[in-house]
Amino acid sequence: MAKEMKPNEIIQSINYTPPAKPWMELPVEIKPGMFCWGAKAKSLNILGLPNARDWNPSHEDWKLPENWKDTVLEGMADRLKKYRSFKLFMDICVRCGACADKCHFFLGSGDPKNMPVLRAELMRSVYRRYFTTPGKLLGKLGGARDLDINVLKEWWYYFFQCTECRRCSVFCPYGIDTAEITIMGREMLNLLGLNIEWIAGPASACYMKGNHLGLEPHTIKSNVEFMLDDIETVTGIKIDPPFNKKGADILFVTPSGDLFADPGTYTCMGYLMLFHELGLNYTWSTYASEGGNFGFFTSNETAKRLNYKIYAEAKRLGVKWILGGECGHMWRVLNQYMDTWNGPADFLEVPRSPITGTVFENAKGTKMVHIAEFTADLIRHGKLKLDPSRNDDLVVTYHDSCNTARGMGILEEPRYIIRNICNNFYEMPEDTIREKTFCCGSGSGLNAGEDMDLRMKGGLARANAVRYVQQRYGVNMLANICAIDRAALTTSMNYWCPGVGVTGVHEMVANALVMKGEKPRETNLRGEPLPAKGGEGNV
Amino acid sequence: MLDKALTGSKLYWAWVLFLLVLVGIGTAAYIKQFNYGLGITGMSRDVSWGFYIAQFTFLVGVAASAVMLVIPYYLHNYKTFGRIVILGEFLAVSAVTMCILFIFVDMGQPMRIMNVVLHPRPNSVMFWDSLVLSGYLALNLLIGWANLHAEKMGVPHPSWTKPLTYLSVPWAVSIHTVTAFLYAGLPGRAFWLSAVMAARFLASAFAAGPALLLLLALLVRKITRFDAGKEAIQTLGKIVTYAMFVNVFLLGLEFFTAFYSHIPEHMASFKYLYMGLDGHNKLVPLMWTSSVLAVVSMSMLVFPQIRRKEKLLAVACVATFISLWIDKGFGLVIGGFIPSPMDHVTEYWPTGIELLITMGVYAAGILVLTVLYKVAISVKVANEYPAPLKGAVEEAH
Amino acid sequence: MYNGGKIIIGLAIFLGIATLPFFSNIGTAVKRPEPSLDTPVIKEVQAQLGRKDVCVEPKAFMQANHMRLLNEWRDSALRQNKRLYISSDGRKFTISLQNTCMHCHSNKKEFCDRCHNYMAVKPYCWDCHIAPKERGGQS
Amino acid sequence: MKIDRRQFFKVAGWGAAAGVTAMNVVGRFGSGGRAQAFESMETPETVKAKQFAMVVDMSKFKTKDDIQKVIYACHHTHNVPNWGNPKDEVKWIWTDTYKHVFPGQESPFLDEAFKEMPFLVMCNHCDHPACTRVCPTKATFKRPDGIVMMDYHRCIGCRFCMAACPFGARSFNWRDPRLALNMNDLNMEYPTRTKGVVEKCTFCDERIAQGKQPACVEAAPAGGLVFGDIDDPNSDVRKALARTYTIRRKPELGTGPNIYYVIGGGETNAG
Amino acid sequence: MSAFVSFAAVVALVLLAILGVKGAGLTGLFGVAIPYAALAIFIVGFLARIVKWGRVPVPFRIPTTCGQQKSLPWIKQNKIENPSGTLGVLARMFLEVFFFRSLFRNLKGELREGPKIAYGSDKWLWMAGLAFHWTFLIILIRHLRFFIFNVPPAVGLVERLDSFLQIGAPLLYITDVVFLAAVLFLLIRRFYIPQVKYISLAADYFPLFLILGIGCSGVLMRYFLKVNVVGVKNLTMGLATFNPVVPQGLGTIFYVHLFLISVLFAYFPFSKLMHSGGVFLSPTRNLSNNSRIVRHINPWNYPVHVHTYEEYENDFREKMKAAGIPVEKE
Repeated sequence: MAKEMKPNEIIQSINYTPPAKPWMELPVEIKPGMFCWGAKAKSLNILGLPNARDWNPSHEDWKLPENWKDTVLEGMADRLKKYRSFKLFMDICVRCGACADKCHFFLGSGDPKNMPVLRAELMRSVYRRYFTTPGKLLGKLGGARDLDINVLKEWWYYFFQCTECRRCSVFCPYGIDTAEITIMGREMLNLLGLNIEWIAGPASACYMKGNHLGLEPHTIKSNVEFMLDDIETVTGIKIDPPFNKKGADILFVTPSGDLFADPGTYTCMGYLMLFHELGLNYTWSTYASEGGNFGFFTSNETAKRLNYKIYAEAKRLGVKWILGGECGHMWRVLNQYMDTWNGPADFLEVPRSPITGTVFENAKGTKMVHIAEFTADLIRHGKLKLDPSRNDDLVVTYHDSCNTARGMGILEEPRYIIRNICNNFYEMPEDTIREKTFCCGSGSGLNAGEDMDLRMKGGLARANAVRYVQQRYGVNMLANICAIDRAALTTSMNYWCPGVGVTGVHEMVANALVMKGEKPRETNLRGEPLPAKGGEGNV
Repeated sequence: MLDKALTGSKLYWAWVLFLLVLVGIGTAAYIKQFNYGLGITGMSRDVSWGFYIAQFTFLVGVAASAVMLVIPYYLHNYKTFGRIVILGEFLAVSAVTMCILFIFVDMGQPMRIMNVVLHPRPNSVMFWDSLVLSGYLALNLLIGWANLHAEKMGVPHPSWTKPLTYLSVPWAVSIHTVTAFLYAGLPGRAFWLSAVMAARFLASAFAAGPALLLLLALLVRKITRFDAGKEAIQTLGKIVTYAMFVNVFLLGLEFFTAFYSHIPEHMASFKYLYMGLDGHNKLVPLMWTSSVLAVVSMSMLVFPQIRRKEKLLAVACVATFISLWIDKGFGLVIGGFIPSPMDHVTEYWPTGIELLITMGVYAAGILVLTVLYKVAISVKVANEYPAPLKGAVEEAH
Repeated sequence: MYNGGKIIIGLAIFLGIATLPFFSNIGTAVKRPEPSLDTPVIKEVQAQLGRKDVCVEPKAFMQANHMRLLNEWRDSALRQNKRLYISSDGRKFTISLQNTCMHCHSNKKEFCDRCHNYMAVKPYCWDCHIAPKERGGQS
Repeated sequence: MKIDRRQFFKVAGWGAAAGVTAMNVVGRFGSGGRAQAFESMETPETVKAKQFAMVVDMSKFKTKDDIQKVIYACHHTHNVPNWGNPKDEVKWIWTDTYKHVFPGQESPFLDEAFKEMPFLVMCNHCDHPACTRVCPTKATFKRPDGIVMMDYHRCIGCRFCMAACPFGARSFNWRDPRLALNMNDLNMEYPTRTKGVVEKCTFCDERIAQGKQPACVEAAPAGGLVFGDIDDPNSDVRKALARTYTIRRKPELGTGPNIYYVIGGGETNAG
Repeated sequence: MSAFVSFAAVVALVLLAILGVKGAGLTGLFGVAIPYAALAIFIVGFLARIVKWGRVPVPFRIPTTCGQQKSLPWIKQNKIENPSGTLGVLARMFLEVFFFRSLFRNLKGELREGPKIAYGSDKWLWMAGLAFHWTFLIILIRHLRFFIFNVPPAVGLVERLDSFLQIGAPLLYITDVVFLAAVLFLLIRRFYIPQVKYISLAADYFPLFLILGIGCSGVLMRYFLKVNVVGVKNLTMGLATFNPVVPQGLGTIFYVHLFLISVLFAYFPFSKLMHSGGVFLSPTRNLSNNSRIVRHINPWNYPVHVHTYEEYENDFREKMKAAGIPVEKE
């Protein structure tokens, strides 16, 4: 792995003025620290994806099949017939440039090919050459170019430098969504086995074992039991959560990241405590133990295959409806794709909160409710006893995940919860939150270790906004509702604005939650002492 | 930043809608005037300028008053005004907008308005007035917007606004001086033919403008989270006090010159305004109202104890404003035409249509002010109170 | 087609707008207006000069430029007090819309209005200038 | 052929330079066919002067009718509307009493008949007119022959000139003047005005160009109105001024009015 | 380079029209045949392009949500930016098409000392875009007077308002000035803003130069060079009534103007200008975010290989039993 860049090195390297040389003549340079390892043969084989072999992107030879060009072009032709978005977005861009400085990778790297428009042009240029008359006739003058190995490498390099966050799409006058183009680009690359291991590995694990981390059923249970011990230490309450329980009302699905590593595990403890306090008749599943979907970063088909388990498990267990935990791309998939892929979920009931009686009309098709919706409803109805002062040591700001913001629109629910569970809440600058929120820099399967430079560059924009509120209001905690965020932002905060921690909203909920029969709490879930009661908060 | 004006509470939208309705009514009235001719107003061959030009004259003063914030803040580094200097600048933008609209509705041939640019006569004061007014509009909009934009970005004010700000100081003086010259340079109009005209204009402007600004600052504090600050308001109060006294002093000079010299044509208009002439006295009650209010305001303002009580200060400012509005937005212009150069007395009173159009222009100006203030205050408040912004949750209820 | 209904409605609207001119003229008899030169004065001048094209400037020029000529005329007469126009063929004319132009073209309706109506142009000349009295009263 | 296109292409100020250049390059592509010279000159019969002036001798007007004739001649010639009310009133020449024509100069002991005597008043065509000074568009301007001219095409109706004129000589078209004109009794050789412009006496500039005297002068009794070049010592005006004592309206304002009034009627030996 | 080629292409088109009309006298070709052909290409091409897009399915609901979703009843939904019904979508599309809603949001990111990325609103593109498109529309409407015999009063009203300011004769249209200024701005920003310059293709410069050429030739024709406008309408009415006539002596500038317009029309369906039709079809804007409420069908949905629970339990049955997790088959 390459020597990581220091923050000031990154800052100094940023230059938004493009080079003199036209981009088509600028050969791609696969820079260490800016890419992830290639997908291993093993992973691709498990998923049954083509051209499975071990390869190294930094080597000259990518071990491609003879007819790789035809494969790509056929793949493109196929997708142009299947996705109106793809076809349309190839055709109607006017290159106004409004998207250029909206991309966190461009803001953090200055690489002109990270401007969304240019990222799309990487593919459009090939599209024009092979699929449009002017492109065929005019060639380079018509913005067209041949598909050769360098172009292919450029695609790979830059389509795995896009986190599919859709921020550019918010500003585009025609709604051109570079994520759609990246998704198509990655599909075509996958036809040649050109995935990255950080995606292919988790996807294959998820396929076989039910979750990205490859946690086997007993491991899931024992991981949860560790958390239960911790919960008991903090609250004195012993919780016994059900697994694969038939006849439960609700199936709970959350990203497996919450089961595995800090600070996600604290969020997971939050779920456990909340459900226990409510006396909810629910169940975990070890089979559908993954809300997230790295298949989505591979291909539509793979995503569908991974997503299958959720409805299948709900059917098997005979639950009434499904509750989903805090996760970003998980919710993009659940909101926009799941029902189309694997629906209809007619064996489930329209979700109804057993506690408040609220019917979640907005989920009457998929029968799947976001936990922020669920908890907000509880708080609204006064069903939770909360002591926000337990979070008084926190000065909180909230990060909207790209997917829940721009692929769903869940903006107010988490804020409503936060306002009820803590006393010090500050918003980041308005151009960096809600639908204009910045990606953590590591989404869409890019949160590996080897592409740290890329991730830190991509995380600059988000971290910079956090730093602003950190310096101004002493913000020390970044709340979010995304497992990738919890992992990626922890790194990014340490790098760009040390002193800011990362938390899931439900960790804070659990800390504020006054449970029946609990012992006086002395520490929060992380084992840190609670702020002195009645003392002046550091407002 | 403009998007800030597109989101707001129900009250905000109701207010905007209300103003739009008034603008609509004013526009309809204007179309009627456009088709009928200016004969639909109360103006006549003898009183050939009326309410429109009088309002224009008054509002130039309001616009010029922004300089009373700019000078202390930028020239004397008086930081207290840092928070409200933008309110002054945007008030100027709104006032100049109204000025331009009032001139427009007063034109007999509005479609030829560009002739002023296409066939300029540089020795016409009106040509200069159009130049300085549009320049002042551009200056304030540019400076105000750019600095606000920088504040929103959280970066220092762009350096190019600095020289423009300095330029805006003499420019503000010039708009009112030039407007005074519209009147002060006319032979045969003894009432206006006075060397202190420009000085009087400025003095009244620096009383009326800051008085309005002070009231606006209080209003803004009441309905938004933006507080101009006690000290800023007190300083404004002081400015109003000084300016009002200077203004009345200058008016006194006019009286002395006219009546001690006892030259008939110099006395005539004063007589008409305050006592009536040849049995014509339509404006007398108004002028005395103005005088009484002037006395009331001065006797309140002069005592710091009263001034320090914001409610009383507000009352004094209302009195100041109304007094000066009558004096300049009515008496000064109409008075100059009565008696006519041939010593006839033709009285003037605005007609319904004229008042509706005036209302429409004011509504348009207030709309501009509302939008600009909404943007400015949203930016300032967002900068100062990033804590739990009212979300959609509260709004739904 | 997918979402065919909506797309076809959209396309129909597009087609309607794009071909609007073709439809809007159905049933109207379109003829190029022929401004009439049939006035006694013009006849007389034509006879005198022994040619058809007798206006202050050649017909082709006047067709394209009369409005500009009038604009120049008014400035010349009113602002410079130059009221005598010397045409390109050396003839002299008093500069006056009302007294020179309309003296010959005493048939405003058959002359000016024909083209102006055809082109949907409403010049504001007649706000002030008095049109000649013709059959059918005032214009 | 003389090419003087500058005159033609003086359009609108904007883009003039670019326009002219472009036109010189592609000038032949218009359908005018040929480049056209614009040439105009003064009419040879134009009455010339350095400063026109008029002497008004009210003593020559014996009857009211004499005065009415003058007013009618002017107003009819110029299609001046008769509104019949002071609010919309438009007038180029009219009468008023001594007190109003010469305000400040009346004495309490003035002869009753004199007090009531009408004086014809009109634009004074001043040497230093306040109205032209203030006009922002040059719609009113002083011609080289001294006439204070009105260009109705250019007037924007701001009425600054009305405020500036110390003689009340200017009228504004508060409404469409044609509503107050007998459309069957118009002077077909003179335009009307449109609403929203200012108008006034122009010393019959259109008649001067034809070598004629102003309409009022023609209609007045002999010697009642004398018109001519005040710069020319041999002109009728100068002769009339030499003959008798005359006064002007408000000379103290320095505008230099060029209408002279014979007061008292009798000839005196001035000096 | 691509800018120069585009410029040269437009110049060549102008020269072509001049040579064709003035040199070769091909007025019939340039006055009738080419315009008809261009219009035919435009209409057929436009329809074909839309149909081509229309034939591609929209497998998934992928609206870009720019506001609060429909959620609990007490949370205020942003019905326009995150519509859950047709009305909201219509409103969203209306704002997008007529007021360029998305571009209105435009920001400019700057890297400052600190380091600090500062965001400022940047509405110039939005303003110029609005000015350009709206004036273009008004100009098109105005031109209807050449194509409709009895000019509708609405067109007359638009024209009167547009020429409200009495400048020159014929009267200056305000939109002409704004239009040219906007086109120039859009062109200049392509040269001036480094990023935009970097991404610009010939396909970006060419239409701008072409439209500028159309604007300039129109302005030259109306205000400076002058043509016999009655003759022009004679020709255009001939076109509109399928009764083509080619009047004599129309002036080459007219043919230049008409030819450039024809080129624009013919070029339109093959170019990025199709964004005008495409924006209506954009799936990130014209779909409601109701995919959790209503099932959306993917027409080409096909069965895929899955890893069933059965297979899963087979893999882990013993471990599950040992951990006390219930299993289907003991």
